[in-house]
Amino acid sequence: MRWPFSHRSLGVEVSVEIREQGFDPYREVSDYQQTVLDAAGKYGATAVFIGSMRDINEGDAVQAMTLEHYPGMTERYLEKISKEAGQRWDIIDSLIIHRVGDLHPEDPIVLVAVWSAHRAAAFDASRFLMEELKSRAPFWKKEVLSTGSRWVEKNT
Amino acid sequence: MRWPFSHRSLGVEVSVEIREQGFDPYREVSDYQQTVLDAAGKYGATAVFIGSMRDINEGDAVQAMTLEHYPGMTERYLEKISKEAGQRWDIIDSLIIHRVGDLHPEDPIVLVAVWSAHRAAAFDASRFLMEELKSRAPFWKKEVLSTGSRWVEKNT
Amino acid sequence: MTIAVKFFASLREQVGKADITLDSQTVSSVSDVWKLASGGQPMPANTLMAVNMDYVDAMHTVTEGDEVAFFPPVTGG
Amino acid sequence: MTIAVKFFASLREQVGKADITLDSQTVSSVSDVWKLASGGQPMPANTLMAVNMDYVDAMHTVTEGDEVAFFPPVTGG
Repeated sequence: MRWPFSHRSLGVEVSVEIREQGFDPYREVSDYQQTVLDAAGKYGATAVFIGSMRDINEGDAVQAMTLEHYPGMTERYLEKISKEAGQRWDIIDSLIIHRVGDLHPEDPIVLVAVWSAHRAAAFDASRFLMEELKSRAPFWKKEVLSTGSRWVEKNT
Repeated sequence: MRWPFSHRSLGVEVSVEIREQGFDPYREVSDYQQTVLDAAGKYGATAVFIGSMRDINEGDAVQAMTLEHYPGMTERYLEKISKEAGQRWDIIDSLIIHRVGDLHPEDPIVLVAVWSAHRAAAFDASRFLMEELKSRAPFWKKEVLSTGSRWVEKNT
Repeated sequence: MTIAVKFFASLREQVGKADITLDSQTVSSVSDVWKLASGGQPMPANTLMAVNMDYVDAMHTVTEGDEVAFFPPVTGG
Repeated sequence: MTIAVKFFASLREQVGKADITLDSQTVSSVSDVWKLASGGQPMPANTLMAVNMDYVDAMHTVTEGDEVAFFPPVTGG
């Protein structure tokens, strides 16, 4: 299954996926829109957010990163916030993809996309999803610096 | 020139373009990121908004649309708001592409993309750009319905 | 004084002109430009005005060589 | 009562365990689970807890077959 945690029969559509390999966020959104989203002509607004790995954090050069997660709970939590967004705003569909495993600078970490008829809902819901994801979804970053590795403690 | 109104030497980078032919917004953002944006590893956040043509407006089925603009003033105004966003938020680059001419339902109308180190600036600036564009940039839509054509009067 | 005047969208259709070049010594404000260029039609209340591609109001003073544009509320994006 | 316990990220390294299955008649709260599973280590103040993948607090009552997880503040996205 391409979208293993998709629930496309519950009113508002939501899809969440944990990805162990690198992904091209623009290709993912484009593919999703063309092959999964069944709403051509219905949405006037698409808001997309991509979080990607920076080569510096808290003043230190970062060489690599390992993203750990709690399998099962992450998907459950991302689905939960996706459905909550669908209840709070008039959206048509949403997609979240989050990387785990070993990453390098420039690699995409997270993709959030929201489709809606009008722009306010897409803007609001995409931001809500990112804020909720960052504050509560069980992912943890460990950075590799030239001097060794460290767990990231602040998620600003 | 691919990005005729790009000003890539004024501190904050901004690019704006009026497009007379259809475009693939995801390919545009991806290409821009790879070929124009010189900041790989510097941005942790990319916020993208795409406005696309709906097949219904104010309760009526819309068959086609013509987007008129004020050549020169549109570019000038889009550059102005892009630079203003660069002054208000800590962003690395922004890109605006806006269609003119004849469109059909599903066609992308506008693309706004903002790159920044952290997500708040990208979210804020992309929304600011869309709101400013919608309220002041000199574009006008004329819709073709089954009963004839009409100028769009409300821009919600 | 030569003034280039442009009308856009529904206003272009309403006035029946897209571009017109005025050569007049009597116009001093954007409002005067409208009167002369439109042939004395009343200006719709929500008309937007620009001089040399910057938004202005109807009282703005025009000078030789200005480009003055009139258009309805914008609907892009 | 059988309880599956998981530790993640820095807490996993600190406790030195990833997974442990408890079989005890004396645990009743998540706090009790921590004490037994961690070998009596003090729980860091910012520890997050989940039972069956839902967030709970330390006073939450555990029941047979629960999966209890302990982890530090999350840093995804």
